[in-house]
Amino acid sequence: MAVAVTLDLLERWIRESAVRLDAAADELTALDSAIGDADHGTNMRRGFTAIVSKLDTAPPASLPEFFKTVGMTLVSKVGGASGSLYGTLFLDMGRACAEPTELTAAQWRDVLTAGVSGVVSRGHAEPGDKTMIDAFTPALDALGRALDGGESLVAAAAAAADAAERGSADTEPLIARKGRASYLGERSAGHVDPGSASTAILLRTFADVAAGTAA
Amino acid sequence: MAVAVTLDLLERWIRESAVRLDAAADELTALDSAIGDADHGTNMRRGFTAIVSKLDTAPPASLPEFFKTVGMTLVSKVGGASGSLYGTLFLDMGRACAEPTELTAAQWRDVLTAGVSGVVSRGHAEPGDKTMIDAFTPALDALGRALDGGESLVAAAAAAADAAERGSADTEPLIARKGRASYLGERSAGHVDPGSASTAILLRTFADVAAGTAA
Amino acid sequence: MKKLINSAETVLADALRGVAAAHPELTVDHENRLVISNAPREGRVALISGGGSGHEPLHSGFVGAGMLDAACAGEVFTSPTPDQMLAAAQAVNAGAGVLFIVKNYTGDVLNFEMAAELASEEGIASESVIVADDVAVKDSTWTAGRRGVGTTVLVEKIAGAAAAEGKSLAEVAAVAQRVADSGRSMGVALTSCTVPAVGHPSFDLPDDEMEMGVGIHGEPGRTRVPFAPARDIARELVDAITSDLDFSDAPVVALLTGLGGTPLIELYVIYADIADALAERGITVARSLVGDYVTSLDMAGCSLTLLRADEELLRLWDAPVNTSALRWGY
Amino acid sequence: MKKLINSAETVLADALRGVAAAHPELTVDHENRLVISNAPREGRVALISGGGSGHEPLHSGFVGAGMLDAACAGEVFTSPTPDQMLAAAQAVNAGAGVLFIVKNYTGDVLNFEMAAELASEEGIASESVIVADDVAVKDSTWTAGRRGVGTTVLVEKIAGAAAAEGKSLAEVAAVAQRVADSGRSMGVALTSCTVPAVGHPSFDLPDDEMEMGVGIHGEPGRTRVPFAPARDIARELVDAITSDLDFSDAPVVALLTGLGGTPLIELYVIYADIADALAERGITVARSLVGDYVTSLDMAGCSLTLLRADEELLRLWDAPVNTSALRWGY
Ligand SMILES: Nc1ncnc2c1ncn2[C@@H]1O[C@H](COP(=O)(O)OP(=O)(O)O)[C@@H](O)[C@H]1O
Ligand SMILES: Nc1ncnc2c1ncn2[C@@H]1O[C@H](COP(=O)(O)OP(=O)(O)O)[C@@H](O)[C@H]1O
Ligand SMILES: [Mg+2]
Ligand SMILES: [Mg+2]
Ligand SMILES: [Mg+2]
Ligand SMILES: [Mg+2]
Repeated sequence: MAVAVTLDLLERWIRESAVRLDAAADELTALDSAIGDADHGTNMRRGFTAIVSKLDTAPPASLPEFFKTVGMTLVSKVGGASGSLYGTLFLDMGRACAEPTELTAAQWRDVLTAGVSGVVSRGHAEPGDKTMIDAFTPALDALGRALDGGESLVAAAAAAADAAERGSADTEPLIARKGRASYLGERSAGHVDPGSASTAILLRTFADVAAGTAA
Repeated sequence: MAVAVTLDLLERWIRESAVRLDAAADELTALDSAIGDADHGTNMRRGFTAIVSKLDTAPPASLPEFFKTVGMTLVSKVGGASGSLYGTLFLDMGRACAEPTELTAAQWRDVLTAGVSGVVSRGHAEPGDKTMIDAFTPALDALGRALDGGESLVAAAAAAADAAERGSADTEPLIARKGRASYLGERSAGHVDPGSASTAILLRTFADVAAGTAA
Repeated sequence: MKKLINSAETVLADALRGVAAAHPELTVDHENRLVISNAPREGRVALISGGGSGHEPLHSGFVGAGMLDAACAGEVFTSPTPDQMLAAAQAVNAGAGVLFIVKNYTGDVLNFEMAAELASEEGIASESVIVADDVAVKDSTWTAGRRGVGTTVLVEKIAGAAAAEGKSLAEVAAVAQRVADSGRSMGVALTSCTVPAVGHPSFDLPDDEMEMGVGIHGEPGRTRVPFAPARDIARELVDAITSDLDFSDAPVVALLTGLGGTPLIELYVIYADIADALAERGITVARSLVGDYVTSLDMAGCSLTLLRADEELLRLWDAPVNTSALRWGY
Repeated sequence: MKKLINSAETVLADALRGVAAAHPELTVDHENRLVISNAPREGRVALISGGGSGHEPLHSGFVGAGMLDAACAGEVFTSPTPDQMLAAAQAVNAGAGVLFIVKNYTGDVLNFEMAAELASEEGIASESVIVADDVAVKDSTWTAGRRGVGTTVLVEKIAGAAAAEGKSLAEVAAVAQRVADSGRSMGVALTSCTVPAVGHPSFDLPDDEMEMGVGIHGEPGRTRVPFAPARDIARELVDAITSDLDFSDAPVVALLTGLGGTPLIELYVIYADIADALAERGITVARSLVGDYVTSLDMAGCSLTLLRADEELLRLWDAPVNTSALRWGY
């Protein structure tokens, strides 16, 4: 039961995410087949596999370095919309992170918020556009509400994961207005957005790792 | 019941052949799919359709002219092995035909023999090579035997058609040594040669038309 | 899935080895997945494009004198990364700056945007032109805009000729933008493509249907309609394009590309009908290309691009080009 | 069957209309189904080839300066007729005679033979060279000999260059024969083609099998074997060819053609493995071409051709050529 976000926690988060994204790759790709180009699962798997070997060979010594490593690896190994957006997320988390070794729950919220703002500035998506932002936005809201209400990091992270999953599920009826799915217009409705699904996986993994319930 | 081969008989032969080859086109093409390039039915249909419209627009006035018209049309409209071989058949029948208006049964045999010789000189096939020659050769033999035995043109033509059909059926176990099917080597065994099948149709049609039993 | 590959993971690396083996006149940077022209570029603007793989000959087939200086190859249907683009810029910048030619897909746009930022940090001046010519997609603030397809080839060729003439970065970018603004495309799929890493067709298309306005990554199109004769398809493609922009009062460059699984004989058949449809609408084709130029793996179908040209664009179009997929005047 | 056609009966006529529309630099004789070069041929030997359609760009894509003077188009997979060939000879003979370049299929051989007879009756001197390079077929007195495939392109190019140099008919025929004798090919099909008039695939090929040594009309090959990675296929193609002729002590021209339904990215993948296999066997590729050159409608697969060249053949190979499918030096 973590009370602060340490380098060790982050590393376990990303490694466990790599495992779960690998397991979910076909599913994510299937979502992307329906309204995109059938590569989101492959993209995430490629990126996170690369991060894991990066962490193995050159373990970052500080939080900012960790975020930068993850972000740069995503940017340089993934390509596509998700590579630059998730890459931006982590790079901007690194830029916002002043602490070398650990973050309080409140600092974690600020850092994550900064990362998501980076995604928004890069991709210009708004809530309801049927993108990963539809998972991130409610997750940040839930995280903030929980912490403001005095909940623990673990409980707040779980609330964020729940919200991300709901947010992702709620993309199903939406008509996409950003990314490849927007080309479909009304035909994009009726499918869950793949990027929101991978975001939900990342945030659920964070919650599980923080709670100590991950494999 | 024809006793001589007149221009009218020949014309009815070719017109009825056009009808029957059209009906058999898919079957001939299927045979050619198995050991060739899936066009024999289409080739024969194209050629005989062209002959019919040629006969409609420019009816030949003599037997040699008739054979030349049929031969030239096949040569110029069909292409492929069968175009040049069946074309040669009729062109050489025309060259061998001295009579302007009708042929006796014996003359018909000589003319047909000359045509088949032309096919052999052009294509260098021998009996057993799994080609149209395997229908023509036994047909010529049967025709000759019947006439030598004093049979009528109609009976001899029927014997020739029977022999052609048997000869065609007998190509099934053969390994092709000429034409496209020869590329298959031993894999050509087990299929009837398409050209022998069209030859059998032509000779059966002749017999039926001579007997007056054709549609 | 039967493909001439060794494994889905190695398709791109293997294909680049093949490009290197087949084209000693090109330099292949395997690490950065770049195909680089050996043509001299002393002091002139350098052109860089790139995108997901699976659209060959786009872009590597257009690298060479008079066209691209470098192509960045992404994974199949996935845009390349900013590092690759930066490495390309570093390799080909000859002091006059680089023009990035970008197809309008979110991934491509975002990655090239990051690359331009990185290049600028390295002191390399760059301009970007975004090609968004697919009329199948509505161009509105409610979408990511139109997809970039066949006009990309025309931008690469014409901007390449402008760069070869020694025009400045701003001038080359302006002519590229003019081509991008004046080209329109529309495609049709008869079958889906199969992405190697996926192993099965990206979408189901019944035997009696076709996808009008399909994207080159297998993105669904405008409508799924009953399969029709070439002449009807030709008319639909031409109508979709010409109702979006007037082509009747300018010389037109026509590009008909196969999508990878369609043989040339079929392209000529439908091009005959396209030419008829254009003539009926009073449109004059000044230059034409028929063949595989922008493909979508093994998809059967075609895509038509029309460029509203003018004397200058035609002159640049006719200028010498020496690439593996487009060559004249050399 | 989904094809970009209007009807099976009109495929050839429609395709020729498309060729005419796309290539104002060529003359199309629709009645005789000829594609004729507008390049000057004053007093030099003229080259004529032709064959069944469905192998595009062969032959019409190779009509132009430095290569063919005329191509005769037959129906799909059916050789053209002697009349067409005679009309072609009459159209392009410039007094120095014509060379007929014939792929070794009974239909082609017999029809070109009749054409040569007709031409001679019209006072046109001709020579014929028969290309029979497909090592998948045993060359024996018990067969019609080997099929003609990819080497045809090399014969057309190199003999075209010899004719352009003003060589006599006998000399051009001799160099053509030398190329024909020095080329070997082997192909593999991953899928069958579908002949438009037939409407379904010519043969069944299960999802886990391929046809080694397939013919370009869908003729069955040597063996049907389990589907394999590109590197294994590459090795089999190279072995089949190099065990038939020694290529290790001469500069080699390599031509890898797609069969119509295979995208370029896959051709590059397998070409990488072919290049490796050749290098392992000490074979030096002096020139290479990778793309669609001799196709088989929509068949997926490829065919490799190697030519045992020498300095003279390479010089003629490098000579300028200006056709829609092969162009350099212009
Ligand atoms: N402008 C954008 N802002 C935020 N997220 C976006 C944007 N465009 C696309 N996405 C996200 O990226 C996901 C697609 O990622 P991926 O399939 O890996 O890349 P690509 O679309 O380039 O193939 C979408 O499902 C969506 O969630
Ligand atoms: N050398 C030959 N001599 C006699 N008949 C031949 C010869 N070669 C082929 N044939 C006949 O031609 C038939 C094939 O005709 P067709 O399919 O129309 O032409 P192609 O083989 O050119 O496609 C064969 O079935 C065979 O009977
Ligand atoms: Mg995607
Ligand atoms: Mg045949
Ligand atoms: Mg993608
Ligand atoms: Mg044929």
